[in-house]
Amino acid sequence: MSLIPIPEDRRFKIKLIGYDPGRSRPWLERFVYSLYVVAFWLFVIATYAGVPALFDWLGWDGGWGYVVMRALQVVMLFLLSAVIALMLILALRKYLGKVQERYGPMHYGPAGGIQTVFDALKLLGKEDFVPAAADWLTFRLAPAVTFVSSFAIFAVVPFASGWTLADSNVGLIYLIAVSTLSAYGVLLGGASSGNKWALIGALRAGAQMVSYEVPLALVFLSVAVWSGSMSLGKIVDAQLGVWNVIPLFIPFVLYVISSLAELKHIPFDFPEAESELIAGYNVEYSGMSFAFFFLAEFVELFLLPALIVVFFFGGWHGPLFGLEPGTLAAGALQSLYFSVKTAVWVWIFLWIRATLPRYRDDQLMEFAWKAMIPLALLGLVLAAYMRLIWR
Amino acid sequence: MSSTIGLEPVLGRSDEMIVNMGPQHPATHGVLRVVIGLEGERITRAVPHIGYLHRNHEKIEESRTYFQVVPFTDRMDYVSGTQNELPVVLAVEDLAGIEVPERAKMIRTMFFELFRIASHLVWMGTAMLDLGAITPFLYTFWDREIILGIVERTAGARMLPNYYTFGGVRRDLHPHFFKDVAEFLDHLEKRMPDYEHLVLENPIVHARTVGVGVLSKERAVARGVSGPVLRASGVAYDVRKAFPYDAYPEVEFEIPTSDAGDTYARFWVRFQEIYQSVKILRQLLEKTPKTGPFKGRAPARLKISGERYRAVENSRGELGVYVVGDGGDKPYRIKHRGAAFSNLQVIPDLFIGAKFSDAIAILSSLDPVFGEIDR
Amino acid sequence: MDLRIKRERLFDEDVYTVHPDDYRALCEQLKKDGFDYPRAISSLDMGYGLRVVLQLTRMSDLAKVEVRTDVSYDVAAVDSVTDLWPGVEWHEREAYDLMGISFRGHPDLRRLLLEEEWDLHPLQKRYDTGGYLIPDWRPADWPDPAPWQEPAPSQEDAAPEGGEGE
Amino acid sequence: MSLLNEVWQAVKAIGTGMATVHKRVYEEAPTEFYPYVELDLPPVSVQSLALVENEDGTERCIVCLQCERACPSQVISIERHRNPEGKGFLIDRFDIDLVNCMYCSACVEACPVSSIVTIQDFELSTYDLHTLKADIDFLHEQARRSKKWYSPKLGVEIRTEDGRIEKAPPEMQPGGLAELLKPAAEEEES
Repeated sequence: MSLIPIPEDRRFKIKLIGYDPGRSRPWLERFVYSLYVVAFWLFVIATYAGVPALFDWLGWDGGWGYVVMRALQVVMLFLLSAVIALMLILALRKYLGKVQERYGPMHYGPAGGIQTVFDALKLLGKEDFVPAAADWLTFRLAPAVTFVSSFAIFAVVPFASGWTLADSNVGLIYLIAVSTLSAYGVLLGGASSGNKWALIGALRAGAQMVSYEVPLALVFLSVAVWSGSMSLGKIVDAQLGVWNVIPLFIPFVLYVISSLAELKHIPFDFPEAESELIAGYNVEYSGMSFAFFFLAEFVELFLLPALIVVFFFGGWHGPLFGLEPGTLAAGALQSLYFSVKTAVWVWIFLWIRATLPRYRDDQLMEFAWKAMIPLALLGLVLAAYMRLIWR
Repeated sequence: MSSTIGLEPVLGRSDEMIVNMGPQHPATHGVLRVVIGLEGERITRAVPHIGYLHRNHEKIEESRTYFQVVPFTDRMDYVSGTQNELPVVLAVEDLAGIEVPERAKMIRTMFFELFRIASHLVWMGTAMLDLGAITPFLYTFWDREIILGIVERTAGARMLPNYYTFGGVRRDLHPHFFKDVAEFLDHLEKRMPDYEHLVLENPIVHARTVGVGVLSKERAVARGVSGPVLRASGVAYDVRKAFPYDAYPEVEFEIPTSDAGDTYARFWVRFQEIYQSVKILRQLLEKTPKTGPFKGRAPARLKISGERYRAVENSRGELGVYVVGDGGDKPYRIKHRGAAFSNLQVIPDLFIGAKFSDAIAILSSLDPVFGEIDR
Repeated sequence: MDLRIKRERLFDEDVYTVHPDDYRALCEQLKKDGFDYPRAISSLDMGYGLRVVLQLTRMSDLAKVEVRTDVSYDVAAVDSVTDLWPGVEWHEREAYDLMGISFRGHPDLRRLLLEEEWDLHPLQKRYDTGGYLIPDWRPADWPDPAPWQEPAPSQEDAAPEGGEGE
Repeated sequence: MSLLNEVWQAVKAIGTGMATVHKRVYEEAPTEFYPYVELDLPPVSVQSLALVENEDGTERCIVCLQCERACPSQVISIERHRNPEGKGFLIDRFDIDLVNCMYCSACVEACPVSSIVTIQDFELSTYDLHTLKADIDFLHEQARRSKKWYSPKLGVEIRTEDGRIEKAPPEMQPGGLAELLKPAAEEEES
């Protein structure tokens, strides 16, 4: 008889969870993704309104109670960042799929909705491997440095009026200090891997950081000069009439470009550059260490567009329909405005990622030093001048 | 084997880092290994190594009959399918004196140009992938898929069809072939502006490729490069015009050349070649008779003596073959002259002094296919 | 200059069969005649010896020329022409690798496709497809007359004139 | 001014590129859901090999060894013995190593009786390559399961519902152009 036992019906039929051939049920896709958005929104409301209200109700609003409340908010934000990462990874894959005339994840969950959860589980189950040539401690610490510094930006981001962990009056300086640290994580991770490609990636990360940090700081400065404050809440408050994007157009453009560089996003993804350096700084990482680099990247992909919205697009401002600012309903509405504006910017970033090829690292440096810094200085002078005239 | 053959560390140069690019590297289009000396991002030395896909086709083909040689040649430049079969077929036809009907010549030429478009589409996608843009890769592969579908309907296989034979082609065209090709050409002409927007007009592509990896005219000729790489350096050498074969004397087309010789010029020339192929295909669609002989009279057992070098212009340049027959039904010796094989020799010329990122762009503009280089 | 050479016309190519000692001189002559484009170096096992086949094109008028030279198995070496046409570098290395012909003066004569440790040249007819020595294989006798012609003493200018165009 | 123009051109080109990319979001993806949707392969598509039997179940193959001689990869091995009653040969063994086969269909072209054919069935994935050394039962099984097959001598043949073997209509044939054009030419004449 035949050597292979051939089943009657060879066309194997796999029944997967919620398999959907894509074209037939687009509403399902939209429903699943809106669930993510609702989850995100509820998380925001629970973190900034729910937790304080809970502690208020319990009467623990002073002394240690305050510390515990803040700690609980941080834990909530960590969960929120996980939700954001799951959402954005799925959004990236689905959007790239749509743009590239394919479907993206389809099989796990309705319309591929929980594919990223499975991916995260897979990464959890993988061996976390440290190469023999690597410096153990630095290699282990680098993903944590990257993630923590990305995550720390959350502290000053206002989701609605008063909905922020710390509306510090040196918020901008804090931002510069913290966001620069994430490049250090990349640098240390690449340099400690004991791999030449990772080392080149780390060198590129360092060179890139030197080139975009200066215009970034100058942009922050012009925003501070124009708004008259370094507190992010006050910067948003100052945009009640007209959004900063109109008076501060030059700094806005420069900020978008620097954000792309800070994100290591496609026109400027030199440290990673998979077609040149294979995977750059994270070539030796696996398992959860790799997942933390990934998580940091996607948390930043949310936070940097969020900062664009805070600085230039009026933050959480929007029509309140007579609601009293400061109430729960107004806060929820404001955070919704903020989220929608951020989502638009995330989409633009993904769109850029889908379109553009990679720049060259020395060209970015040249661009930064020869074009962006003079322009940023110009923007700063203009901002100061306009401030003198109009305010 | 030492890991740095041909590139030993120089004493007293502690600032040079020696990197193995390949054989497993996303930008080497297969199994090229280039040992690179890096000074920061600048390449100081580069030594290419090939042979990781070597199968010694030439020895195997000595023990096969002429008819059995043809499917083996398919496996050389696997991106451009039937183009590899043609030099062997032409050389053997010359030696055996086999007449080819006009219609068969036209069918061959149509397949040849279809595969040129397919190969250039693959190049476009992979080159943009090397430059960091993911999306054009998917677009070009979808369009190439249409070509492969057309080929499959007639020839039975998609990439390696084994379609040409001595005296013509193996099968007659599928009834819908003319309609399919005409539809595809319309579709491609609609798509080409998209590709121009994404590749040629993109300012980042400009920044990455203009003035990068300049190959001078004299150097290009002396290095024996051919195809788009040679024409981008300003030499209007095209085997289709220089030593015409098949139906090329009957169609009108131009040889696009550029004097710049840089990576961008090589990109540009390939784009223009797609337009020229479309032009050729449109002419052939009109000229080719709908019915008629597709195969000439060829003996069932070919016995050949003599030697013959025949070359065709495939997607990468001059693909030649040197066939020696000793009067038996098996070739005494077959030597393949791979186009990408010769083109790849310019790696040290172009790499040294360039940035590492430039090296990736230059390599993608050379468009190597390792099945043909290593054979 | 007297070259031991035989000239033929085969299809659309000029074919020069030359003594290995005169190979380099002929190539220099051809280079002077304007043959600037190296197409390929092929190698052949003739049964009595090894043959190098160099194919050249002149870009100006597309004249094609083929230079052949036969060497014996014992002294399988000719002069390298890499300095005249850098494009034959890999072709010469390939001929050395697969056929075992050494090229004197080649800048970097290493194996191209096979590993350095490989100790046979697989395209030689003494090896079968599996790479084993064929036991009863013996080299044939050197052909008589030799593939090239001795220069006639009366002829003053036996040097090739390159393509037909000049 | 030229600098401004250059910047404007660059911005315009990037904008055009992004618009080009985004245009595709609204186009339907040509993806085929392969395991769930049966692929529509052309009848001449070479995916695997099969040995066709006659309608009455007798062997079509005459064991002439032409395919074995034609095979470039030398993956066909046949053993035969002379038919004790009547003419011709009978098959002892007919093996094709489908792993090393390169699907050039040279054997199909060599076959004088169109017994060895190409079929469109390609789902032979296995964890053990040795199982792909197809013997004669396997090859017959492949032919029985497939509804259409191709060989140059007889063209595309189809198996009807009741098990009969018929020649496929001209639009399924690789060279069916002449037959397709025939009625049109007749109409023009009349």
